[in-house]
Amino acid sequence: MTRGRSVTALIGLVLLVGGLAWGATGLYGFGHYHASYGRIVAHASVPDRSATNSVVVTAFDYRAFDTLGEEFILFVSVVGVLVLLRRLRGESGRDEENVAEEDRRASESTRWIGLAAAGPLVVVTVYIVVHGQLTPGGGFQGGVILMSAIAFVAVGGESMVLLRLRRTSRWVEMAESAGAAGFAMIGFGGLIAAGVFFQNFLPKGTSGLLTGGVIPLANIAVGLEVGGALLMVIAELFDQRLRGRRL
Amino acid sequence: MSVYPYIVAAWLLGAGLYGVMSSRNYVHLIICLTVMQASTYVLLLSVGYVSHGKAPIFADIPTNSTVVDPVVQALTLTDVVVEATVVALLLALVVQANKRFNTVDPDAMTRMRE
Amino acid sequence: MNQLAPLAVAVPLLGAALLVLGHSLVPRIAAELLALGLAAASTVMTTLLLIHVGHGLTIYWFGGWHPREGVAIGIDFAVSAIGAGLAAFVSSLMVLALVFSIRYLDVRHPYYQVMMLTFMAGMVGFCLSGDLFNMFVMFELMSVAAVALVGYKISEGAALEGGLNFAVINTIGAFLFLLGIALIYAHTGALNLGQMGASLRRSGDDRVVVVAFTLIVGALLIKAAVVPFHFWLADAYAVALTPVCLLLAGAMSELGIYGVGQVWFTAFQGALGSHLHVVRAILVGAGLLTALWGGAMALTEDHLKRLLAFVTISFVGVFLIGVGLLSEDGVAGTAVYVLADGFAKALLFACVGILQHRLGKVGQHRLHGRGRSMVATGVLFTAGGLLIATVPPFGPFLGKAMIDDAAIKAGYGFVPPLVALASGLCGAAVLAAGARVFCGWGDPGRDAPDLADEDTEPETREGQTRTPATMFGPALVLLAGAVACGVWSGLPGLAASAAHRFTDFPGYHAAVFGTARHLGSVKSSSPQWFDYLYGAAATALAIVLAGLELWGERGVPGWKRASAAVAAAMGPIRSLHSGRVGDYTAALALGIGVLGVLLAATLV
Amino acid sequence: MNGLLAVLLTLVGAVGTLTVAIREPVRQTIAAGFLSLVLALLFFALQAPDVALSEIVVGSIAVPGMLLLAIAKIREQEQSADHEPGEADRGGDE
Repeated sequence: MTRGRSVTALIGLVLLVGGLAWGATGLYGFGHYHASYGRIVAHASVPDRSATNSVVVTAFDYRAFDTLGEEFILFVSVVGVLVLLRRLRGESGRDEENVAEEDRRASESTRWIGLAAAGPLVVVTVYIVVHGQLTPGGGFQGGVILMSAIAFVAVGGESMVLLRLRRTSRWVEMAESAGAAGFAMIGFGGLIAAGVFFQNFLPKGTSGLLTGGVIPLANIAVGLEVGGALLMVIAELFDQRLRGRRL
Repeated sequence: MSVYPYIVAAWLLGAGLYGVMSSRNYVHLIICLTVMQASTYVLLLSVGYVSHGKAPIFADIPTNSTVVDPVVQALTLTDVVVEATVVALLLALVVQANKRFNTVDPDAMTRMRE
Repeated sequence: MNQLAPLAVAVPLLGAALLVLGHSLVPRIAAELLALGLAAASTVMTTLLLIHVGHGLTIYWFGGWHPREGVAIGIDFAVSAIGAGLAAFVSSLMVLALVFSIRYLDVRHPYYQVMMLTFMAGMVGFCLSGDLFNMFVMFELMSVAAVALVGYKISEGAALEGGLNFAVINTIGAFLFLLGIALIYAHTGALNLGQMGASLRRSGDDRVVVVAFTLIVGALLIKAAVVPFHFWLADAYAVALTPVCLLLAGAMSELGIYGVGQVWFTAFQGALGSHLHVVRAILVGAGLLTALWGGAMALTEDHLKRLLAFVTISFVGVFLIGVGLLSEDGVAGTAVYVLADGFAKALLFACVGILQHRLGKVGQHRLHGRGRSMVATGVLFTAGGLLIATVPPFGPFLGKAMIDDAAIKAGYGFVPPLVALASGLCGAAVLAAGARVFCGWGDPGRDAPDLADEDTEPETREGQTRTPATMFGPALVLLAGAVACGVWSGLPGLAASAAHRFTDFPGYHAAVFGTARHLGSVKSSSPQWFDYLYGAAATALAIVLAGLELWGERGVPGWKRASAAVAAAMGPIRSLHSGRVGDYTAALALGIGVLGVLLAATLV
Repeated sequence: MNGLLAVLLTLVGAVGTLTVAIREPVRQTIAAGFLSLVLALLFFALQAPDVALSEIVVGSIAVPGMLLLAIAKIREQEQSADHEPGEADRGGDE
């Protein structure tokens, strides 16, 4: 750091950290939250939606529009990554030798271990996604676990699987954008069926998996979107590794 | 002691910010940003905490129990997604910048000016 | 009619997702037309909303979650005339930008269109939202899209550097915003701006409110690029594709200022209203500093896009003065000024885009005299320069006159001459650049060859002999817009009534929580004689300074020494724009810290 | 506030500081993953299991994965830059 930056940084840090601490300590003590918003939402989620997980109800129903924005933040960042990592003229491609070399790295046995780990993870994913409105978890967490399931296979199979993935990334991309579009469609569904954007248009049910109105649908859409998005990013970054390797 | 979480949040902000200012490696800088983001998680969740409150999930507890605020948790969920997107975008930019400049040092990438 | 509020955001988003879904089926031309159609649809919807809203406020509760027991449990769009007007302006700029980019080589369909649509949806959502956290989400949505759009030209190092600086600084801004939201949510128990305002009105000020206000306003000022948070803007706007610049400079910077006004008049006014004069002094001071800093930097800049970026910064300063007066008149003036000036800046960027298309360069000394054959573009560029120098009686003049009057009313008689000086500096920078490029006046290439050009790659198949209609047309429309803002006599009245609504918290709260309340009528001011004087003076200053820039060394004795002294004085300021993100972050931390200390001093 | 929360908060602060202090990218990535883990424990203690689950999967799996891939790419680039100095991969779009 240059001297000027150090001095500025020091004063700035002291003021900012001190200021935040000073302001926050003016709040009620830790553990004394008392505002009505949280209480109303927490105790309304069961009567309103027969859904026991009020965090998921808040995210996907009371404040669904925030989540729509959030899904599209993810969506556009993946598009951004695709664009920023696009191949330029003169950039070496995914050569067959590279593929072969990467392939040799992965031994047969680790590949099978990866595949073996992936199976249970997929089951866990499905469980987490469909129980989102009832117990901790939901589309978001499930989506990331789905991504990591495939990453497990990738660790086992090293590049082979990811390369195949790159080749089939069209499908991943479609799943991802279908998830994003699906979540938006839930909003439109409310508009068409009930007259208000994001209004619930399915019965809230009584107990079990089919409760929470549109929330299970939202969970599935978000799971697709999140899993697909992270997979695209990982695959793109992996593809970068293979590119430009031309010693 | 009742303000300790707020102090930790302020500390994390400062630590991450110091890292960003002093960083000589963009990968390091990005990780420092995630540390700063941890400060927002800690602050959000601690302002919504209720002493002896339960998680706001009524699967196993009666519907009239005292629970912590679900709203801040929903906000934090959104925040976590933002973390992933910011890291992804910045890494993409850094990987490309490394191709152009052959460096990931933010202070060495000053080709716009002489 | 109320349904248009969510649709203006959701339709472009859904369209963007479907464009990626149907990726391989959609040829470029279809992607372009679809994006254009969606942007046009948003324009129509927001315009209809604007007409429908009139003097009132349209409230839309997502999911039908109306407030319970006076507590907002869902998210609302609270559409005011100012918000809807800004949204309509943003989406119409997007239509023009998309038309402008039809001839661009470099665009990757449909990803480019998808990013543009998402960018627009974020901006429109930000303008319409009545919920603080939702404003944050929309703010992030537009930032993420904008980062990718700024770093788009990955073959240029400068674009990547600009994108990185933009991303890091704005991400830090987002964290500060979120910390502020956490504090104010804890304090008021509300995310809805109306409910928050009511709660703050009851509780009054304390340190939580002051710190939360500092963090939230600081984050918005980072987005708006107010000195000392402005460093990223010059790096980013200089390298973005020209159609993206149209939107960045014409609309995104203004949104930060709009956000400041929105959170002040709805939420924080209630608690900090008793310290109004302090807040006003801080905001107007920061605005003046920004206006002059941007103007001075613009004059020293060779790279045309960087020059325009500094003009943008300078005008953000003027917007901040207008909103920072925290009065109805100030807001009305800013509304007119944002509209007119947004058109003028976008026009200038469009002209630079045309130059780049025809000649493949953006450094003014490199381009010296090479634009002689491009008469029409030269005329447009010069007109843009005169407009931003606030030549009476066109749009920017009218807006500035209204801000000046508001400043005088607030007792800030020193503001109008300083704003005129800033406008003069910006105008001079643009006019001198125009004279060099389009007329070949002044000394050719006396400066060292600029590095900027070596790094700037063509965005289109350059060396064209004629300007395509898809580029010239939008430029013409932008000029017409800027001119019309001044000529249309109904505008000040509309702006005044919109500002009346924007600043009226009891009315806002009543509308959000469902109790109707009628508003009295307002009368608007028209420019006074001295406003014409200031306008004329700024224009004259711009022309004289531009002349001195071009011929001062030969024609005016002593000018050489004077300009050398000014250049020496500007040296340290120029070197602050180092391009190093660490420096920018340090300046950011210091700026927020000082803002906080100044505000906290009001409590003692 | 109970002792568990105090310990976890202290741990979060310490690991956060450590993450900033480590300057070597791979080790730092591991520290960041560990920070996420500690954060997730804290969130469980703060009665936020949903957030904790997200933080584990994002902070300890997705983000470190991206970071490690990017670091590998950057290292490779540095190695190849030793062999052929100058700017690699210049050019317009395909």
